[in-house]
Amino acid sequence: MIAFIWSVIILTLIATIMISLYGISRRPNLVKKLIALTIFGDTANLLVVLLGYRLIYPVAPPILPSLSKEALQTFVKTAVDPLPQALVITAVVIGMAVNVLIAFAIVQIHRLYGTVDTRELSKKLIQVEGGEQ
Amino acid sequence: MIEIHLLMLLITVLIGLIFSYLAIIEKDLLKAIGYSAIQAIAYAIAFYILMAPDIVLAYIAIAVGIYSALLVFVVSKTGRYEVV
Amino acid sequence: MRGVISTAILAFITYIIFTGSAKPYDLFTGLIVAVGVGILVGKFLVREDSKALNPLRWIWAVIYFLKYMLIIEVKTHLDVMKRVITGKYNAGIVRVPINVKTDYAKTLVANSITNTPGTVVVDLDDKYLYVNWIDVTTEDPEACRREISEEFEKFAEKIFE
Amino acid sequence: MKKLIPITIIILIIFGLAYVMSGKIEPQENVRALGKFYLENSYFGDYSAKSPEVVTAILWDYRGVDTLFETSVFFLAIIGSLTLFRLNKKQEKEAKERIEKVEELTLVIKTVTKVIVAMILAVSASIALHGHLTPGGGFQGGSALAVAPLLIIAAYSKYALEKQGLDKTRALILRSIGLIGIALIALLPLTKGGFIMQNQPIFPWLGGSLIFYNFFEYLAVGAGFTAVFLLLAIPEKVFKKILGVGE
Repeated sequence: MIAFIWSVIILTLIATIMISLYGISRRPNLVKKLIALTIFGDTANLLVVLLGYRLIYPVAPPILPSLSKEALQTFVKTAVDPLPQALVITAVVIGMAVNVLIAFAIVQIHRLYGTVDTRELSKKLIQVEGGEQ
Repeated sequence: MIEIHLLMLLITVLIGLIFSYLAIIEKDLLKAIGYSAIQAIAYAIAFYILMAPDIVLAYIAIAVGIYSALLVFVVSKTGRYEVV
Repeated sequence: MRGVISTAILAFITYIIFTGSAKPYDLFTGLIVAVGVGILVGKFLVREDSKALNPLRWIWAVIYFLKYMLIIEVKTHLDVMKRVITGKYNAGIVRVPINVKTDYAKTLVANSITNTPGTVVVDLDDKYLYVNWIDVTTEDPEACRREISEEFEKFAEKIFE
Repeated sequence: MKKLIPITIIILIIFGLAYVMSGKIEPQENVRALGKFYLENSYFGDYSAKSPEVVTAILWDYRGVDTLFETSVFFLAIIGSLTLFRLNKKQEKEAKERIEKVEELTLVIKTVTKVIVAMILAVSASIALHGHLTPGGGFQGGSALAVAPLLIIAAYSKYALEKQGLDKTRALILRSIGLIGIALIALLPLTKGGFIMQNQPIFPWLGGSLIFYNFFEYLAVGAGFTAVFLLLAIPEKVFKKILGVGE
C-alpha cells in the first residue's frame, strides 16, 4: 500500500513536469511560458524535497526539539534529510529573482515590439533584420 | 499511520497536477494566474506534510503573494488574452 | 514622534504572539523591532497619542468584541438560518447614512456590518454606506440606520472618537 | 468539462503505471549518510555549527560559501531587472510625478492595510531573528517583508510610498547594506583566528553570527524585491514616452 501511494505521488509529479514542459515549449504566449516555467521549477523543488522524506512513523522536521543528548538519539532516528531542504530554500528565492528578470524582459519586449506572441515576434524580428541589410 | 500522511500528500499533489494543467491550457491569463496560485497553495501544504517548515514560510510568501502580484503587473502591461 | 508608543505596543504583541515564547532573547529583540516599527510607520497609524493610549477605549473595545461575537453574531446567524429554511427574503441595496468621522471608526462600522450575515457593505463615500441587505423593510435612510448600523456606530464612537 | 478529459486520462495512466511499479520499489526509510552527518553534528558533535535548526546550520555554516554565491546570484538577477528598466536622472524624476489621478481603493482597505503592514513588519522580523532556533531565517523573513510594500502599492499607490521616502534608490541602498553586512560578518572572524563564512562565536551573548547573517539576508531580500516592485508599478505610459514607441 505504502509503495503504491508513493509511486503514485512520484508519477504525478513527473506528469506535472511533463505538462509544464508542454506549456514551455508549445504555448505561444510568453507570459504563459513564464507561468509554465514556474510550475516546472516548483515541481522540481517538491520532487527534491520528496527524495529527502522518510517513510516511517513518527517523522519529524529537522529541528532539534530540545538541547539534550537523549533527544538527539530519537531525533536522528526520526528526522527527515535536511540537505534537500537547505538547497530548495535558496532555489525558491533565487528562482523568484530570476523570474522577476524574465518578467521584466517580457515587458520590455512588449514595449519594443508591441506583442508577446512568439509567432508574431519572430516575424517582426525577421523584418527588423531585413530592414538593416 | 504513515499511510494517512501519504494519502494527504497524494491529494495535494493531485490538486497540484489538475490546477497546473488548467493553468497551462487556460486562454485567459488572469484566470491562469489564479489556477497557478491554487497550485502553489497545494504545494505549500505538500511541503508542510513533507516536514519542511522552513520552505513553507518562504514558499507561501513568494509563490502565492509576490509571484502572483508580479504576474498581474506583467499581464496588465502586456495583454490579457492568449491567442492560440 | 506621534504614534510611536501605541504602534510599538501593537508590534510587540504581534511579535511575541507569533514567536510563541517569552525568553529574554525574544523580549529583547521584540523590543528593538517594536520600536523600529513604531518609528517607521507610527505616524501613519495614529493621529493622537492620548486617544490611542486611553485605557477606557481599550476596555470599550473588549466589551464590544465580546458583545459582537457572542450576541450580535449569534442573533443574525439565527435570523439568516431561518430565512434559508423558509425561503423568505427581500434583498436589495439601501443607502445608510454614517455619522462617525474618523477612518478607524468608519472601518469598524463597515467591517461589523459586512461580518454579520445578511448585510454586506458594497461601497462607501463620505456620508453614506451602500449596504446589500437581505430583508429590505424600509428604504428611508434614517430608518435603515436604526435597523442596521446604530449599535455599531455607538460603540465605534466610544472606541475611536 | 471537455477540458477535463485529457487530465482524467493522465491520472488513470498514472494509477495504472503505479500499480505496475509498486512491487519493484523499496520505500526509503533511512537518511543518506550526508544527511545523517548533518543531523548528528548540527548542535552536538565534533563538527558542530551550534544551531539546533539543522537547515539554518547547513545554509550558513556547512555550505556557507554556497549561500554567499546564491545571494550574489540574487543580487545580479535584481541588477539585471533594474538594468532592463534603466532611467536617467531626469526620466526618474518624471516617473515620480503622477501623470494622472490614480484610482485608489476604498477607505476600509486603506485603513486595514495600515494596521496589517505594521503587523507584517513585526512578523517578518520575528521569522528572520529566530532563524537559528525555529523554522525561519533570512530568506523566509525577507520574502515576508517584501509583501508589506506590495500591499501599500496595491492599496494606495507607488507615489504614496515614494512620498514617504522609500524610493528605488533607498531600497537599493538598504539592499547593499544587507550584502555588505553579510560580507563583513563572514570576514570578521578571520581577524580573531576563526574561519570564513561559518557560524563563529564572535558575539557570544547572542549565540554566534547566525543571527547577523539572517538579519542582513532579511534586509537584502526584502529591499531587493521592494526595488523591483517600485519599478514595475510605474505606469506604462511613462515608459512609452521615454522610449518613444507606440501610441
